[in-house]
Amino acid sequence: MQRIGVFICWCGSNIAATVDVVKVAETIKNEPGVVFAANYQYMCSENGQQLIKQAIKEHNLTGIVVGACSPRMHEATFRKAAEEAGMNPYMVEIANIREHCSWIHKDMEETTEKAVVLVRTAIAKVKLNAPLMAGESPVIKRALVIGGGIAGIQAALDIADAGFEVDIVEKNATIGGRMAQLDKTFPTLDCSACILTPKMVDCAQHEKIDILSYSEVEEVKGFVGNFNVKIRRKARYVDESKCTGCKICMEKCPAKKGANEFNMGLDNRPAIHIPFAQAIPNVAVIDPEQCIKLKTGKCGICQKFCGVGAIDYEQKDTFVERQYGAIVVATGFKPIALDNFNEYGYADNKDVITSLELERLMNAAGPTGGVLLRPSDKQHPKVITFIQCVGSRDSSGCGKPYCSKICCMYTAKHAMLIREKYPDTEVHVFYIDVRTPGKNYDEFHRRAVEQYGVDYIKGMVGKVYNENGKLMVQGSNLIDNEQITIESDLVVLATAIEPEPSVRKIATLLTASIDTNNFLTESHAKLRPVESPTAGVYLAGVCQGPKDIPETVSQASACAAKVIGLLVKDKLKTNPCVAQPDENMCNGCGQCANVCPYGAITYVDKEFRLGGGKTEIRRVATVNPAVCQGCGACTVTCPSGAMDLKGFSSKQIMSEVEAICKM
Amino acid sequence: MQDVKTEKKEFTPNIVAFCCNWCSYAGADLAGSSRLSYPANVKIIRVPCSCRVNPMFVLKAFQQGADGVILCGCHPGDCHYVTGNYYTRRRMALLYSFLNYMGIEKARTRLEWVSAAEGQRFSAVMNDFVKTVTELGENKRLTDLRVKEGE
Amino acid sequence: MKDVELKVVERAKALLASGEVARVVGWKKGDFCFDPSPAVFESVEELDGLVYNWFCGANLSKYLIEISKKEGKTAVFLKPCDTYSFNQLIKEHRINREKVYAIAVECLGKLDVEKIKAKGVSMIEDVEVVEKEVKVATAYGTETLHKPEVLLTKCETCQKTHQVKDEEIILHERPARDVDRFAEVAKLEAMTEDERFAFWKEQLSKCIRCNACRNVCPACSCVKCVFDNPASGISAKANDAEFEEQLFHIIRAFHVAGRCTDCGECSRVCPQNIPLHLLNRKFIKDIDGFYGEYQAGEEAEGKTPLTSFTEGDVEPNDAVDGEAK
Amino acid sequence: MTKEERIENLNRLSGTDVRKCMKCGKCSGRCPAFKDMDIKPHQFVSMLCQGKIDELLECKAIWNCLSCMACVERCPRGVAPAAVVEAVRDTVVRMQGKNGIKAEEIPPIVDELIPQQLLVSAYRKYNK
Amino acid sequence: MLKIAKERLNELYAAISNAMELVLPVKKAGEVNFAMWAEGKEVSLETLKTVKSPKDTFFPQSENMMKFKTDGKNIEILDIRAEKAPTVLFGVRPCDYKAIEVLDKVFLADPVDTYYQNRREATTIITLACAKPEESCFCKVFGIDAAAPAGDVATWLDGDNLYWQANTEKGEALTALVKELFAEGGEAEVSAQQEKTRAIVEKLPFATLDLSRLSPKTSTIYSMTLLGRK
Repeated sequence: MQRIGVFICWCGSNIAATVDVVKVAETIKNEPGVVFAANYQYMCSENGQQLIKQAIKEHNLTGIVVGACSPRMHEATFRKAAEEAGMNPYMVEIANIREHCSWIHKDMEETTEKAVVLVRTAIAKVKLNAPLMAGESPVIKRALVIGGGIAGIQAALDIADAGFEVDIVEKNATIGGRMAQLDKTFPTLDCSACILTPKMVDCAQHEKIDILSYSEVEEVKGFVGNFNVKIRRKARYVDESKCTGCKICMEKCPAKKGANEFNMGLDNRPAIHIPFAQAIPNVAVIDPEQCIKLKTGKCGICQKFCGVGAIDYEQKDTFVERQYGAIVVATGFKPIALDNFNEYGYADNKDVITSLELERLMNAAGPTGGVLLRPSDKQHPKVITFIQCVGSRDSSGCGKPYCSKICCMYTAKHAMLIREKYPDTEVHVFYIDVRTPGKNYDEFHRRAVEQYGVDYIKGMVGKVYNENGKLMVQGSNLIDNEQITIESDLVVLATAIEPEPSVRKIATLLTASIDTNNFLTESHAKLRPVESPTAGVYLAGVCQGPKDIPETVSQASACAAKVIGLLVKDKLKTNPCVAQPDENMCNGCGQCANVCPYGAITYVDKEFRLGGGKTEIRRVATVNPAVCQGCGACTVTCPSGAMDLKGFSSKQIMSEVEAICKM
Repeated sequence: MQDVKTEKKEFTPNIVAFCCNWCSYAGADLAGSSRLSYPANVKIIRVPCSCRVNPMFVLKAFQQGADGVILCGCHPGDCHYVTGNYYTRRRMALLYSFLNYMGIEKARTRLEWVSAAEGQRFSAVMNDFVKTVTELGENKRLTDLRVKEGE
Repeated sequence: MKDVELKVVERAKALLASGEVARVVGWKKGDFCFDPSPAVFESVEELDGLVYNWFCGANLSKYLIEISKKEGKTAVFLKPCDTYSFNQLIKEHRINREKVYAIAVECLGKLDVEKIKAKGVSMIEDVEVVEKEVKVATAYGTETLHKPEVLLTKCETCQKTHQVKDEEIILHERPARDVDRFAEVAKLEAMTEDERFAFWKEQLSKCIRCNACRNVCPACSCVKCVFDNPASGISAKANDAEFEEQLFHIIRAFHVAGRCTDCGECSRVCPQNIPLHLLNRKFIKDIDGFYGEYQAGEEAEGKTPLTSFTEGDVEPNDAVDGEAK
Repeated sequence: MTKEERIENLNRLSGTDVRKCMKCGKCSGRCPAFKDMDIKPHQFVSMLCQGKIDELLECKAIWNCLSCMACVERCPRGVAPAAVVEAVRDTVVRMQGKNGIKAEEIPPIVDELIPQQLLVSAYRKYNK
Repeated sequence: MLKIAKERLNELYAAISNAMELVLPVKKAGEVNFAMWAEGKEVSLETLKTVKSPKDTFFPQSENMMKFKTDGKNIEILDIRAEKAPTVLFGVRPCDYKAIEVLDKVFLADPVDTYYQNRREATTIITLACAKPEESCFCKVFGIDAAAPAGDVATWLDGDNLYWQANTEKGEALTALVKELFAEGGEAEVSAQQEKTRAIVEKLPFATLDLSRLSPKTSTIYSMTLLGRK
């Protein structure tokens, strides 16, 4: 006979405030099968769990039900407590009487009645629980980092330093990501390349790190500890092992008209090129849309001049398949397109630029060699106007509803650098709110205002129009309640940022959940910010939400810590709630394999003894418990119900339905 | 709104909600933690994925006296098990249309995609569904009357 | 029709005698001319009892599930509608294709003896059909009936062709016809919810759970049916409450959805004449409407509508009667 | 009509949720009639939000607004200042009991000073 | 022998169902089965055979055997057998009546099935003779006279009247209840119909069914238990 113990938690006042916990415990006491019922302020606390362990031993309970918060919160805690008291951890069921009951209903009588029903449902389920043993699956001691920006580099270095092999898959020809394009970084104003390139070199020289540049993730199979990833090595038309980075081919290449993405298209680059000086790997790449040889078959100059014969026009995309224990997603961000914001005249005026374009203009390796000149006539701009929140905090549908977090700081940085280098330049900043929280951030912004005299105007810009060569920036000055127009030579838009569009594809590959703004959803906003709900997948950098470099680096290291914690283990406990076919009832009809997303179901011919000594060979299904993730799609496709799911069997769910509906 | 305890206990529907563990159950938790209330007669059963819900469960719920059954899952494309909710969508599309063909009011059955971040939407959906089912009144067509009278 | 029968018996005897097949599955003569029943013939002598006449409505493919497991090959006569069920059972690995020799036999529609009797004709001795005329020879003289009025319900809307054949016996070409098999379903869909509920409540309340529909249905051939399995939670032997009547037919229709070839056997064998085919056709009409034309049993491999999907499938809340409302 | 009812009515008439405004001032930044207005577009929204409607009902600005919708078109939070102005104007007209404008009254008062758009919007709203 | 005009049958049904529950062949959605009579239901006595046999009233597919009340851990059982209301089973064909006799041999033999017995005692069976047997009828082989059925009351139906003959006390008791609806007479019409029916039965294909083709073992069982043995 079942001997069930029921523990009702007060959760301080979270439950006890609207649920009469004592009454619940009393009513449950005389439910058939219940031999022990108690209530306590904090079941998840040390002595709460002690109460459980004691009750299990004293009343030799066969199953326990805890009426408390969501199972997603403390199911593991109570299962561990039960296990320590010698009970199979899967004989524990949770009744969610907090999020689904006490927190959302007011009337005491109603919530108490519902709490009783929810606990009774959990009892109905636990009566049909069978003890389950978690299986084990090996952990492959190698990590994959998708994205070679500062987030990916930092995560890779930390993991490699712990002695584990790491592969970095970078979409572009070189690692470095968005940070490589920056000039200076806030709040310390140190040069971006100076702090980034040493880390890039460390990655290249680290024997545990393998950089797969100009490559993309094509396919991901398997699960935590056993990912099987297929990576597409895009054709570079240059042999990485031979190219020494001498750049002769860049000089000789006749097709010079390619837009240089690295400089945001402000200048040109030859078809064969190395993106920037400190590129890692320092190997050229040919742009197939622009190379005359690849398009028309004529030319081939670069091959002639290449001293080491590294150029190979026949190179094709190749595929590499590797196994990994954990995956870090660090796909980074890009500024949003400004097509919905023509009121700022970005499309029709060359001198209306985005902040990232300004970074390139001010960068020594940039198109103007570090001298700030207007893109239109290469003149030195006398009056520069910055416009904040272009596309951010916009819920009208044209832009992004969220605040991009980093624009206030980098605009203050730009303003300060311009005022310092060219003191005669007038700098105005139209802002809604200046958001510079955290250590030394507001002080940084105040220096721009107080020490460098940057003119901050509270109010948004209505429109920017061209009047005989001058850029007229018309906006409102809310403090003086005026509408003002500033004649400017250069207008810089602090554009909103969004995650790399390719992250959507990666999210589907990894079944990582993603929100409507394309940011990957973390497992828990406060308690597990760097993990994806999909086990074994970790999130670093802006792919998880807008953040600046210091936060990105700390998140990358946090991911590394989590990955190391995983790879250190030799074995991982696998989910025991997997599908299980009943061979005597299986028709062998093959429908279940059609719906299994993981290919966990195969068919074998098995001999069955019929009555009277006769036997029969029948085709039956078998499930590989290591591959099956327990989704249950097969159980519904199976008409005879031969396929059932351990831990969520049809009978259990039916009994829950019955308990819920019994008033 | 005046809460009259004395007048005849007017009809409150009994709603069974199947929520998938990864998205809609988390959405329900978020609705809870954000204190977004919805009527108490909605009771939630946790399933690993929306594709685990068998038409038998839906019919069992109606038999045992439920007046409305709602199935919540991840948005298509977000399913933790990659394709689970696509199959759910087809199965429930056919089942709900078939029940309607048998004369069972279509509004008694419902399927909603609720992600882990949509606590607001979860509460709104539940409030709306309870209102719809209350208007429909007690389920007299697909139920086992003996269970109702507590035989 | 007699010429076809002769050819059938002749081929059956030849195949059995030559040892090419170990047994023949066909129809055996009953007590009367209107009640042939499916039978297995294992010797040439027995084949004298083999008939193929206007009342051989039974679909033989389901019997092959067990028979094809036996030693040696089996010959079977398949009407056009039977071949779809045959293909569907091969797709589900229930029949071993190599062990079956399929003979596609001509079919110009089969007659329903209950409809003939309902017209007041009794003591039937023989039936002959010419074009649209049915001549019924009885103890009280010969009656002439109009063929479309006494056809089996499943033959009224049949536009099926042979999907699989190792050999064929077709002496008369069947005139192609254009019939909307969903007319009845559409009529029901047009009714109000209350009318539909009343219609089905009345029809299903007649159900005595004799399981004839389940036992005859090729798609409903589980080794152990969910209604016989106490662990399933919905097992029941009788409809002791109105709900069970609905539950049995809803679950059965759902289990065969996407796999039912609309062969009409369920309605043919129902002792209470419940129009069960209108349930399965509803699923077929919905699947065609939601996910595009699909005829189960046309191919012997590939996925069924319920084990495949597309990104843009219709949402259940607006999916009614084959469209998104 | 009490003040609360008036506020509630204005909110309903404007059909926009003034609490969504994040006070960025873009609407005023785009308003061509900004100079002639005693109460600026962004003030219509914030004052209705705080319930200070007495000044709104007496202000001159409701007659200068051209209904050109420049403010509505680019508001990042989907608020419609012009709709608030229109609601106030509508309330003022209703309070005066004037019953709008007939088609035949328009030709004599048309001249190039009065923007054509003003007449159209007046006709659309006040021809009962 | 009593008789009542066909048109007045409804009054007969109403009278009977005042005193007892009346179960008779009712046509519903195109099929005829035994069901409880109620005003407005389409009674169909002409249909030769109902889909399911009337023996269901004594041995239904499913029936409530007991009720129980639970409060907390203890359970209380309530016996519902005594609640069986007196019933009249009208329109039973001779072959169906034989089926009931076969069941009696099984359920009323020791140990007696009290549920079956409870129902059987509470029920008065009114049989209805056949006028137009069909080709598939084989009642003659089992010694059943289609024209003169047994049962508490035997009835015959022809074009315009229903003829009523009580055979047992139960039959007499029921007849007493509804006597005033009837008129005397009708023996002639009954015997005329009986001649015609017996003539048809002779000509039926299965009139002389040779049971020996069944395996010898089973045929003896048939002959021993069914053919006329009481």
